[in-house]
Amino acid sequence: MSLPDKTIAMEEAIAAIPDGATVMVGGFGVPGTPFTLIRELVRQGKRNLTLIKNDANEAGMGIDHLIMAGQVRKLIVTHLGLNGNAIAAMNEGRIEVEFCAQGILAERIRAGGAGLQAILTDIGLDTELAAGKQVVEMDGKRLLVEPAIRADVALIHADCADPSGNLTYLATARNFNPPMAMAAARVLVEAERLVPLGDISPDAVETPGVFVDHVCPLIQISEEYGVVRR
Amino acid sequence: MSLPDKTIAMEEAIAAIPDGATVMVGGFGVPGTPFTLIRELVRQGKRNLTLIKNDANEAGMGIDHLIMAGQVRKLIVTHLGLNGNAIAAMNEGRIEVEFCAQGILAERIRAGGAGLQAILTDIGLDTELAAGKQVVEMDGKRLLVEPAIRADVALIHADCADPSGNLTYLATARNFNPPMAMAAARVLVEAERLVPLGDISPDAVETPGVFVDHVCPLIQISEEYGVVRR
Amino acid sequence: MSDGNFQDPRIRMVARAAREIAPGMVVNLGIGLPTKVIDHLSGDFPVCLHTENGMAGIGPTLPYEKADRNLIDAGGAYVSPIPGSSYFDSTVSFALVRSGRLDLTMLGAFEVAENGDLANWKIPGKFSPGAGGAIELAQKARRVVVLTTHTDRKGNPKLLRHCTLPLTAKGHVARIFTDLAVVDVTPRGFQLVELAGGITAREVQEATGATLLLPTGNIPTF
Amino acid sequence: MSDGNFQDPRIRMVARAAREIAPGMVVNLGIGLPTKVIDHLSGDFPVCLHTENGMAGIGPTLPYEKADRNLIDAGGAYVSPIPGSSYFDSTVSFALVRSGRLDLTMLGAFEVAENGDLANWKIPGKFSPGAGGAIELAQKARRVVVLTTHTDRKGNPKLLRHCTLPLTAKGHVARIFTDLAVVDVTPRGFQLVELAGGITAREVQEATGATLLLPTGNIPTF
Repeated sequence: MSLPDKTIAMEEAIAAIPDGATVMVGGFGVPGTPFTLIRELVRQGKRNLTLIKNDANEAGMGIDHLIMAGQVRKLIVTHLGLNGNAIAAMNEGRIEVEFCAQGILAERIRAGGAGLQAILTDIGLDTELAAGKQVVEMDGKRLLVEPAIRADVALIHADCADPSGNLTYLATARNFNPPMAMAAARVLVEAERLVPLGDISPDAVETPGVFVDHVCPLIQISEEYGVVRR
Repeated sequence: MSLPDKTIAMEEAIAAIPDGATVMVGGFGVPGTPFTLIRELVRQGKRNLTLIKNDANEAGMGIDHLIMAGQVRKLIVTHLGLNGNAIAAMNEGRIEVEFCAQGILAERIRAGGAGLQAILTDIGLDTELAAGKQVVEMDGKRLLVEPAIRADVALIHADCADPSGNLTYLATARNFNPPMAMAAARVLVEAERLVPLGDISPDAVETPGVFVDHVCPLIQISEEYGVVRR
Repeated sequence: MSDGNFQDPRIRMVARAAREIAPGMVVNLGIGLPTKVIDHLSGDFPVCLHTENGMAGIGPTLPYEKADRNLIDAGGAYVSPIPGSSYFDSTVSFALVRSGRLDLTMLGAFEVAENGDLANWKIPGKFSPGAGGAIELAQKARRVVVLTTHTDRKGNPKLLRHCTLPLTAKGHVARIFTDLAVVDVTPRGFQLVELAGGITAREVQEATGATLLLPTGNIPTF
Repeated sequence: MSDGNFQDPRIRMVARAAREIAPGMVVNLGIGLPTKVIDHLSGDFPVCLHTENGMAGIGPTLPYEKADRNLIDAGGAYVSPIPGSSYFDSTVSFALVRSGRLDLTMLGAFEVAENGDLANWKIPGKFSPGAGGAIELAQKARRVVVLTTHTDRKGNPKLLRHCTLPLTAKGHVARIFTDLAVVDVTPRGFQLVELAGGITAREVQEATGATLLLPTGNIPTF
């Protein structure tokens, strides 16, 4: 019994993403954003993408590059208040934006990764986020049906990976990465460190390699990953 | 900013459980079963309990003591094939038993801990486990409504705890413990080791202390926790 | 606070709000004004601060030179851990919120209604960046309080009979801290609880878009 | 296998089933007969074995003296880790199953029907210990195969036109390995694929409670 080596060149991993793909992107602000995978997606010019992400990063960072390059058709996010470019693109109709309550976006992604079809929740009832959503009555209470979300691809940033795809994260760089790493047909990971198989204790694994398709070790950590001085 | 000390004597923690309580009990087979908390529940003679657990342990072990002492009104489990006493008690009508598919029991508990009202799933459709359950149609597909489960009390076994209730688990002793540790009004933990606040790295915490109410360090590890020779 | 009258009214209201935090609470401080409450808590005050991007047990904010690039709060400030801190993913973070483990949240507001309705995320046609985690915080924290100036920049009241903007959550606000007063939401409407030093009940009523119920007897000041 | 005829029929069927596992697969071996498949995999065979109580990357089973009291498989056997193993809780374990990350599961059976229906968890009035994880494994693994004796202890067929017992899952079984044959479930019913050495197609048909489709040409043996 032995486990596979899933390391791959980043160029090759991104090349397999078709135009029109639905792509989950980890991160909340800077921490956990897969900046290098995003840069490669920009470089390869994939178009007509639907991105699922907590936020739209800030102007000049992360998925803003994809938005500004006109590669994004639709964004599913919880807020994009820190990125004026994204707000302008939305207001001018250059991108379609779907807003989701933050924890419900996380749960819908997790439900996709867990092979559930939907969750029932009272979050957003009596707000305009409930508009158009299916309502179910359970024990006399009205609940919203929030369907599971899956993507064609998930772009994940990990601190540490082994060749079989076991991952660990650091501090608040975890955020949306673990649920997204379970919820896509192809899960692509950029890892700050690649360690030999067996170096991550089985108890310490945060995303089991079974969920991961490709591991791309980062050769360098660009300034995008650094501390932002506002 | 500092965190509370939640350590407590086991006798006191169990004394707060009323007769008739619904109690989640961690464990899958021996690993992760809170044998010492169960023993104290037996000793204090709490009655009319509803237990939620993956399995019924084996004859002479774990919750079998509660069943044999007549303290259990109802069991919600995924299987009890390894405990002839439990099967007999079920067949003779001394306990009521509700069966649930294993992963769906885990998800229903998790949904309770996550403040969701229910999940929608196709698991168990076309089987007798679907009998009597609410069905919802979504995108033309029939799905079962599986309601979230919460309990009055959860009994958790951890390898390591700090005084604020941060927990880690070992190997397959994790199983149902993390979701149950989020899904009860009072979460009681027995821990093989109690370490000082700050000794568990914030990245290594598997159950955050925020979810935990009481930590009972184990003074000794009884033979029930050992290797079973069949 | 005896010297309350001489303080900046915003600092005074933040300091008053900080006293709302009882020892042992689990608290989420919303982005903006509420985050400043942290400056009024002593370093060893027994409180577990939560941030929805995935941390319980927030310690002091760090200057850029000392910041950990992987450790921010939901507002983007660089924070630090304390003994017993834990990190978790976004599903666990909101599990904590929705399942009732959050004792208190302090949020900003565009409008608060006398029935406890809150609007703080969208001004149609002007400002619609998405609600982030505000909807769940406002709907599910055990106690929801609001920290806001009593009126907007143009002097219009923010405490109203009915909200006019899209709601964040319906009927969950329990108390409002402003630069003028502390106001409770009661079944009978807004109840004046405390006055900022030097402010009269009449001035508060004039700055409020709904009827204020007055307490019998002296009104405490802060 | 040239010496197949001389082996214990059960060992032979387990060995044949083991060859169903392709390199790189993620596989769950059900409790009972399927677990024995592990004995027919070489120590370095590239496969990720999953057990639903919370582990991926199962290594060899350990004797009691060497067992770790915290490390069992779902059947209660003491197992060991390999480089790259991971442990996780029950929600993650079944997330893996339900979301299609399990390439193959091998399950035992009381009955299998020619349309792929499986019954393996309950005999009303006699045996109803609960299904454990069997329903999700049988419904959601990408490929579901069954490992069973061709007939029960009384000689009654287990491969039937219709299941008579409560179903575990409807229409998901793709292939059946027995002591007599390898049989595929096809849109037209049971298709004989291979014969155990020394067994004739006629003998398999006589032990089967539904019509067997025969291949044209020679039938391979195992």
